Amino acid sequence: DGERYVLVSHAPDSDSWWNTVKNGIALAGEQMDVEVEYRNPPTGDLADMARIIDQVAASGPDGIITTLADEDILEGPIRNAIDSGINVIIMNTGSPEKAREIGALMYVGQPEYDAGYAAGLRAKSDGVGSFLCVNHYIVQPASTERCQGFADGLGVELGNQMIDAGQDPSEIKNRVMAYLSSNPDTDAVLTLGPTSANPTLLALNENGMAGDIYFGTFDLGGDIVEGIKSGIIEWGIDQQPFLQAYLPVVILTNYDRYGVLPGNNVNSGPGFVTAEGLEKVEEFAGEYR
Amino acid sequence: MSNAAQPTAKTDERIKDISAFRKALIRPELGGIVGTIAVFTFFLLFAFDSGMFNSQGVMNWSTVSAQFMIIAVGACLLMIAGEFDLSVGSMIGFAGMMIAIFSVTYGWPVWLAIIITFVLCTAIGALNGWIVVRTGLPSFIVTLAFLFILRGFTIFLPQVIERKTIIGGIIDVSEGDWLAPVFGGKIFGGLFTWLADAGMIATFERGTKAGQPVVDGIPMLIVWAIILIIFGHVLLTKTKFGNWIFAAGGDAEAARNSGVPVNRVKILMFMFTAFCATVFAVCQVMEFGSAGADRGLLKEFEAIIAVVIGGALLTGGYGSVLGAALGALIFGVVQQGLFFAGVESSLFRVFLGVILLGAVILNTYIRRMITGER
Amino acid sequence: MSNAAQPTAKTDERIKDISAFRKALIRPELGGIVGTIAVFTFFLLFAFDSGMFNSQGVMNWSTVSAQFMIIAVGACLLMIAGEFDLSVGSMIGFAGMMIAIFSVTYGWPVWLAIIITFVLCTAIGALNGWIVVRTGLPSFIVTLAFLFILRGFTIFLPQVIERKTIIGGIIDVSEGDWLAPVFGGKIFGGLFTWLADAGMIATFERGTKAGQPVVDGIPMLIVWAIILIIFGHVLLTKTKFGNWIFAAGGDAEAARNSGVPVNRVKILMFMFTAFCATVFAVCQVMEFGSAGADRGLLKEFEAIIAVVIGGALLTGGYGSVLGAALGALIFGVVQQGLFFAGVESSLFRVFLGVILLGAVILNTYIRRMITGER
Amino acid sequence: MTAETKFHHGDPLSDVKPIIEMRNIEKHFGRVIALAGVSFDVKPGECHCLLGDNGAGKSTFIKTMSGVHKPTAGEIYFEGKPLHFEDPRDAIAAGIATVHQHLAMIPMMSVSRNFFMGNEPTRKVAGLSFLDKKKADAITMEEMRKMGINLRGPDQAVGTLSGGERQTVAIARAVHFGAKILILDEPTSALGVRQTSNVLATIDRVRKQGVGVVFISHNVRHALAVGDRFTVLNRGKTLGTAKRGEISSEELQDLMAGGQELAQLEGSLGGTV
Amino acid sequence: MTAETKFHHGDPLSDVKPIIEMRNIEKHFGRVIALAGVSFDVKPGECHCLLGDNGAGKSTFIKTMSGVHKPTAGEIYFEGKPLHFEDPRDAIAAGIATVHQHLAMIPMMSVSRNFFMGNEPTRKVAGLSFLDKKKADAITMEEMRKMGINLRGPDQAVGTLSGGERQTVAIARAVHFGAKILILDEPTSALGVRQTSNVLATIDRVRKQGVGVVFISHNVRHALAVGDRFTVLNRGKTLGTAKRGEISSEELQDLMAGGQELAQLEGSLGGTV
Ligand SMILES: Nc1ncnc2c1ncn2[C@@H]1O[C@H](COP(=O)(O)OP(=O)(O)OP(=O)(O)O)[C@@H](O)[C@H]1O
Ligand SMILES: Nc1ncnc2c1ncn2[C@@H]1O[C@H](COP(=O)(O)OP(=O)(O)OP(=O)(O)O)[C@@H](O)[C@H]1O
Ligand SMILES: [Mg+2]
Ligand SMILES: [Mg+2]
Repeated sequence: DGERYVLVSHAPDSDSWWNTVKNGIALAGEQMDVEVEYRNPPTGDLADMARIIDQVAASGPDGIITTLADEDILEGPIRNAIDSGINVIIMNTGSPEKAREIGALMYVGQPEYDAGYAAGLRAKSDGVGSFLCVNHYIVQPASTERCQGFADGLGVELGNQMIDAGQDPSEIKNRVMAYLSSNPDTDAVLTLGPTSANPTLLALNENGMAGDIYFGTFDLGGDIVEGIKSGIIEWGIDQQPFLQAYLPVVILTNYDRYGVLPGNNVNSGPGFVTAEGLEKVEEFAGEYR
Repeated sequence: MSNAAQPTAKTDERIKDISAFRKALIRPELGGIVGTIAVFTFFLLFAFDSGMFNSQGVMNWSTVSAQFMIIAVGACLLMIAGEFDLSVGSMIGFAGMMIAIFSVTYGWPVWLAIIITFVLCTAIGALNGWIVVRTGLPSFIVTLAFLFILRGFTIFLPQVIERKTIIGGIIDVSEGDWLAPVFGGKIFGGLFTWLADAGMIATFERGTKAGQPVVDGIPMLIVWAIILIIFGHVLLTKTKFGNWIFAAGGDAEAARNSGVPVNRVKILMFMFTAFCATVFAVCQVMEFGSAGADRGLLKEFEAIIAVVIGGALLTGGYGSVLGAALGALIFGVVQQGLFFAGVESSLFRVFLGVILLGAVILNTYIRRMITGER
Repeated sequence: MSNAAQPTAKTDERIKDISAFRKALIRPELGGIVGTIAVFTFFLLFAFDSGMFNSQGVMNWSTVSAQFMIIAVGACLLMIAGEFDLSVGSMIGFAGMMIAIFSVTYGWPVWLAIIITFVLCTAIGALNGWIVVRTGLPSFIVTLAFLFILRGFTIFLPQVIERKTIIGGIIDVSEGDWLAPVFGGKIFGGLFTWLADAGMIATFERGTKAGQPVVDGIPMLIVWAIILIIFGHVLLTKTKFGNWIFAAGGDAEAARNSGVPVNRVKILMFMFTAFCATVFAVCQVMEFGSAGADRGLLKEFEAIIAVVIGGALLTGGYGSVLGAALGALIFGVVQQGLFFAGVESSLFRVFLGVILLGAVILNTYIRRMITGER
Repeated sequence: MTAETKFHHGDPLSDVKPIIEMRNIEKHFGRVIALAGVSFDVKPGECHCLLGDNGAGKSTFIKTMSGVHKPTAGEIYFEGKPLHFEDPRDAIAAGIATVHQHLAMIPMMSVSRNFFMGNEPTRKVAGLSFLDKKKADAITMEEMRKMGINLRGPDQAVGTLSGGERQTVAIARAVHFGAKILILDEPTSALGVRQTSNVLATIDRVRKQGVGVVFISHNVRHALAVGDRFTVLNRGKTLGTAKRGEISSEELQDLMAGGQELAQLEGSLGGTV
Repeated sequence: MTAETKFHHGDPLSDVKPIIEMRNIEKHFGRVIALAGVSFDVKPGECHCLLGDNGAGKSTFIKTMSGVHKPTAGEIYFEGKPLHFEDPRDAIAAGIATVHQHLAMIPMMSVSRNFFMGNEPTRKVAGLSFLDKKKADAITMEEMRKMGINLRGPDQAVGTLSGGERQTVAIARAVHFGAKILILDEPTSALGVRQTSNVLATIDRVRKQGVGVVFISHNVRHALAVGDRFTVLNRGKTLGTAKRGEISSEELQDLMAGGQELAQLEGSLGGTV
C-alpha cells in the first residue's frame, strides 16, 4: 500500500486533452489506494521533459508512466530509470516495439501514425481526395505524424494541406475559414483534438460548410461529441486517454503487489466514435472520455 | 524699461524651411498609413481571387484585426504613458476562466459573472500599476511576474475546481442573459439579409444554412474595437487627461513637477489595459462558449507589435491610437492574407518579424523628422 | 598661487557613517546570496527525504541550473551593457536545428556542423547588435523581430527539408567525432565509479548498466556553465573590457565621449549572448540526439529572470555574473524542488512570479544603498 | 535706486504680510541631511534671492516650497494659514509656480501642450469637458511672442527649441498662470548674455505686478541686479538674510563661499567671479 | 599682467606653432546648420576662450575637435599634419582631453572606474592583460586628494558625489592623462563660487605645464580671468579672435550678445551680466 507512481507527459500546461489523463490516474490512485502524481514540461519542451524523468527517477517512485514523444531524447532518461530499478510503462505516443526495446513493461496507447493512417483509409473509402489538417501544435512531432499518416492513408501528398493554426481559438477559426475560402474544393477537414476541433466547428458553421464537408477529428471533448451528434463531424478517433492513464496505474500496482502482468500491449485506440451509441461518451466527454 | 528690453522676435536663418505637404505628412500615423496602403496593394495584386476580398473574406480579416485592435488600444495608451504590460495575454486567459468559473461552475447569472470579472481584472491591472509606481521598478519585470502568476492561476484554478482545463457550456448558461449579447452578439443582421436578398452579397449555396447570407451581421467584437478606438483617440488627443498621458510618458519627473498626477495616470492606464484585455476575453468566451487555460498566449507581444508598427515609441511619450489601430489592421491582414495567398503557414512568423523591423525603422525616421531628436 | 588656491579636503558632517559590516554586505550579489540560502534552507527542511539531495537528485537540479546559467551569463553581460535579447529562446531552437540539418540531412561531419552553427549564430547575434546600434532602436523590438524570424525558420526549414518538425539520429552520426563529446560527454567518470564501488553513491540494479553508478560523471553542460561563469566574471570585473561593458550600459553617450568603443562592446555582447545560446543548444542536441522546433521556448524570459533575480539592473550598467549564476541556481532549484516537494506543477508559475517580484524588490533596495540613487 | 542697476526696486515694507512663510524646514534623504532648519519668507512684489554653494540645499529647499518634497520637519504658512502640500498640484493650485533647475519640459510634446501641461484649458461639449486646443494654441503663440520668441507654430515640438528658448517657455508658462509666487531655480546658469538679460527683465516685470519672486543663482551680480532681499544657504543652514543696500557684493560673495578660504580666492580671481 | 587678475598669463608668441588648427569647419545636422565655417587654433601653454550665445555652436565645435562629430566640411591639422578623427578614441589617443558640458560620468560606476574609463591601466598575467585595479585605485585617490576632494574610498559610486565633485573628477581625469589639449565646455556654469575658483586655478596650473586649454563660458569675467585669446562664435560663425588686453570686458560682452540690442541691455543691467 501507498506505492507511488508518477506520470510524465509531454504536453504543455495549457493542453486541455491531458486533463482526462489526470482524472484517470487520480481515479486509479483512489481505487488502488496508491499515490499518483502528474508531471509535465510547462512549455512542452521535450528536453525539459527528459529532465523531469531524471528527476522523478531521483525521487525514487515505484513506477513511472510516460510517453515516448521523441525516442532520441527520452530513451536515455527512461533507460536510466528502468536500470535503477523503477518499472516503466509507456503510454500514449510511441510504439509497442520501441517500448519493449528500451525495457519498459508494456505499452498502452495509440501509435499516432497508424491512427492517422487508419483514419485516412476510412476517409478514402468515403470518397475523400483532398483535406485540410488543422495542426494546432505544429512543434510537436506526434501532431505532424497524425497529419502525415492521414495523407498516406488517403494516398496523397501532405504538402500545403497542413496549416500551422496556432492555439488561440479565434486564430484557428479564422485561419480555417481563410484556408477554406481560398481552397473551396477541399473535401475534408481533419483536426487534431478539441483545441482545434471546437473553433473549426464554429468556422464551418459560419461559412456554411458544416455538414457538407467531411469532418473528422482526433480525440474527444464536449463540443466534438455535440458535433458528432448533430452530424457535422463524421467521426472522432478516440484513443481513450482515460484508459491510457488508468490502466498503467492498475497494472503497475498489481505488478508490484502480486507480480502479475498482462502478456500483451494494450492498444487503447484508434476507435472510431460515430453518431451511434453516444450517451456515455457524451456524459463524460472531457472528464473521462 | 521692462518691455523694451525684450528683443524682437527673430526667424532662424539657420534652418531650411520644409514644405507644407511634407509637414502634413509628418505625423505618428504616417508609418501606419503607408504600411496599410502597401499591405492592401500587395494582397489586392496577389490574392485578389482567393476569396480574401469577398464579403466573407473581408469579415474574416476584419474580425482578426478587430481582436488585435482591442488589445492594441489599451497597450497603446499605456505605452504612451511610458509603461507596458506583458501580462495582457495571461490576463485574457484569466478573465475568460473567471467568467466560466463564476457562471458555469458557481451558476451565477452571466451578467454578474461578467461584471465581477471586469472589476477583478481591472483591480489586478491597478495592482500592477501600483507596484510599478510605488517601487519604481521597470514595468517589464513587474508585469512579467504577473504574466506567470496569472497564467499559473488560470491553469490551476479550473483543475482544482472542475478537474478540467477547458470549461465549456457558457453558451447554454448565457441564453437569455441581457449582458452576454453585448459581447457575443451580432448587429445589423437585417441589413445583411436585405443585402443578400438584393443579391449584393453571396448566400450559402449548400449545407444547413443554404440561402442565408454568408455574412449575417457585424460581430460585437468589431463594434467594441471601433468604440475603444474612438474612445482612446478622443481621450488622447482631445482631453486634458490625454495631455497628461503624453506628459507622464514623456518625462514623469517633469510632468509631476508641473502638477500632472503621474501616478494616477499610470495606474489608470494599467487599469484600462486590463479592461481592454477583459473585453477581448469576454467577447471570445461568448463567441466560443468556452474558456481554456491556453487562451491569450503571446497576445502581449502581438499587442505591443501592433502598437509599435503603428508608430508609438516603446519608451513612451509618443504615439497615436489611430496608428495603433492601423498597426493592428496591418497585422491582421498580413496574418490572414498569407493564408489566403497560400503561403506556407509556418513562414508567417518570419514575415511578422520582417514587417515589425521594417515598420519600426520607418517610424523612427518619421519621428526624428517630427521631434528634431538626435 | 596655483596650489595654494585649492581648499583642503573636507569630510562631510552631513552624512552619517555606515558600519564596515553593512558596507561589506552591500554588493550586487547580496540578493542572490540571501535567496540561495533561503531556497536551500526551505528545501532542506521540506523536501529532504524526497530524493532531492541524493546523488541523482543533486545531479538533476545541478544540470537544470547549469542550463539556466549558460544562458544567464550571456544575458547578464548583455544586460549590463544596456541591452537585452528576446531571441535567445528562438536562437536555441534554431541552432539545434541547424546542427541537425547540417549533420543528419546533409551528412557533414559533426564537428564541421557544430563550428558552422557557431559561426552562423554568432553572426546573427552580431546582426541583431548591428541593427540595434545603427538604428538606435530599443533592443526589445529588434530582438522581438528575431524571436519570430528565427522561430519561423526553425519550424519551416525542417518541414521543407525533412517534412518533420523534429530531426533525430544525431547520436549515431556523432559517433567517433572529436568535437561532439566536448558538448555531450561526461567527465570524472572514474571518480564516480570509485565512489559507487565505495558505496557512497547508488548503482543501477539491473539492465545493461547493472552495477554502474547511477551518476556516471559530470555532464559537459555543467563544465560549460562553470567555464562561462568564470570567463564572464573575470571579463567583467578584472579586465578593461569589463569596465567598458559597465560604461556602455551605464551611459552610452558618456562612455562614447570618454573613448569607449560602445558600439563594438554592444555588438560583441550580442554575439556572446548568441554564443551562449548556441552552447546551450549544442549541449542539448548532443545529449539528446535530436533537434526539435519546440526547443528553447520561453528561454529568453528565463534567462532574463535569472539575471534580474541575481541583482542586475534591467536598464543596464549594473549587475554581476556571480549574481546571475546564483539567480540561475535559485531558479533551477526552485523549479525542480517544487516537483520534489510535490507541489501541484501548475502552481510553479505562480511561485516563479512571486519569487521574481520579491527578488527584484530586495535587489532594488540593495542597489539604492550602494549607489545612493534617488 | 542704487548705483549698480537701473531696475526699479520695490520697497518691501517690513509690515507687509508675507505670502508664504517657511519655518525651520528640515529635510533628510536617508542618511543625507540636506536641510537642517531653514526659515524663509516671500512678500508680495519682492524678489527674494536664495544664494549658496553647490549642494547647499537651495533646490531641495524650493522643492519643499513647491510641493515636490514633503519636509521632514518644520511648518509652512501660506497667507498666514498653516498648509501642507501633498504634491506639486496642491502648490500650483495655491498659486506657487516653479521653474525647476532641470527643465520641466517634455521634448516630444508640442510647445502648446507643454505650456498648458497640468493646467489644460477645457471646453464643455455635451456635458463632457474637452481640451480647448484652439484657445491653448492662441495663448501659447501670444505669450511666446510677448517673450520675444517667434514659434513656427504651436505644434512645434519643444525638442526642436534651443535651450534658451525652452527656458523661456518654462518662465512664460509660470508667469502666465498668474501665480502669487514665482520660483526660478538658476534660470540663468545655462543662458547667454541676451537671454539672461531677458530673464532678469521678466523678473522685474512680474514683481511689479505684485508677485513674489524667489530667485536662485550662483551669480552674485545677477542676484544684486534684481534682488530685494538675499538669503544665503550654507550646508543646509541659513547664514542670514540681508536687505538690498545693507550688503555689498563682496560680503555676499564671502558668505556664499562659506567665508573660509575667501582671502585666497579673492586674491586669485581679482573679485571677478 | 593686467589689472583685473593676478593670474600669470603666458605670452603666446605668434610664431609658436599651434597644436591643433581647425580651418573652416562646417557641421550640418539634417536641416540645421550648426556651424557655417569656423576657424580656430590652440597653441601650447595658452588658454583660448570660446565664447558665444546659447546655440551659437560652441559645444558642436568642440565636439568636432574631440572626435564626437565628424565635420561636414573643413580641415583639421594636428601638430601640422592633417588628421581625421573617426571617433573620440582617436582624439584621446592624439592627446585631446575633453570635459563635456553634459558630464561624461557614469553614476552607477565607482569613482576609480570612471576615472580610468576608456584608459584603463592593465597588468599582464600569464600573457593576458588584466585590469590593474590596485594601481587605478591608488592613482584615483591621489589625484582626487590633489584636487581637494577626500573620497570615502575609490569604490564610492559617482552617483553619491555632488555635482561640483563630479565636475572635479572629470577635470582631474582629463588633466591626469597628460593631454596636449584640454577642452572644458562650460565647466563653471553649475558651480559655486569656491568650486569655480578651484577650476580656474586648475586651468592656470595646467597651462603652465604647456598644455593648450580651450575654455568655453558664458561668463565674461571667468573668461577674462584666465583667457589669453578670445574667440566669439555667433550663429555658427566666428566674429573674430582677440588677444588678451586688446579687448575690454564691455566689447567682449557686446560681441557675445550679437551686438544688436546691446545698448538697451547694457542700460538695464548696469553692465553686471
Ligand atoms: N533625492 C535626494 N536624495 C538624496 N540626497 C539628495 C536628494 N536631493 C538632494 N540631495 C542632496 O542634498 C544636498 C542638497 O542638494 P541641492 O540639489 O538642494 O543643492 P543646491 O543647493 O541646489 O546645489 P546646486 O547649486 O548644485 O544646484 C546635496 O548634498 C544632494 O546630494
Ligand atoms: N545632434 C544635433 N542634431 C541637430 N541639431 C543639433 C545637434 N547638436 C546641436 N544642434 C543644434 O546646433 C546648434 C548649436 O548647438 P550647440 O550645443 O553647439 O550650442 P552651444 O553654443 O554649445 O550652446 P549652449 O551655450 O547653450 O551650450 C543649436 O541650434 C542646436 O540645436
Ligand atoms: Mg540646485
Ligand atoms: Mg554648449
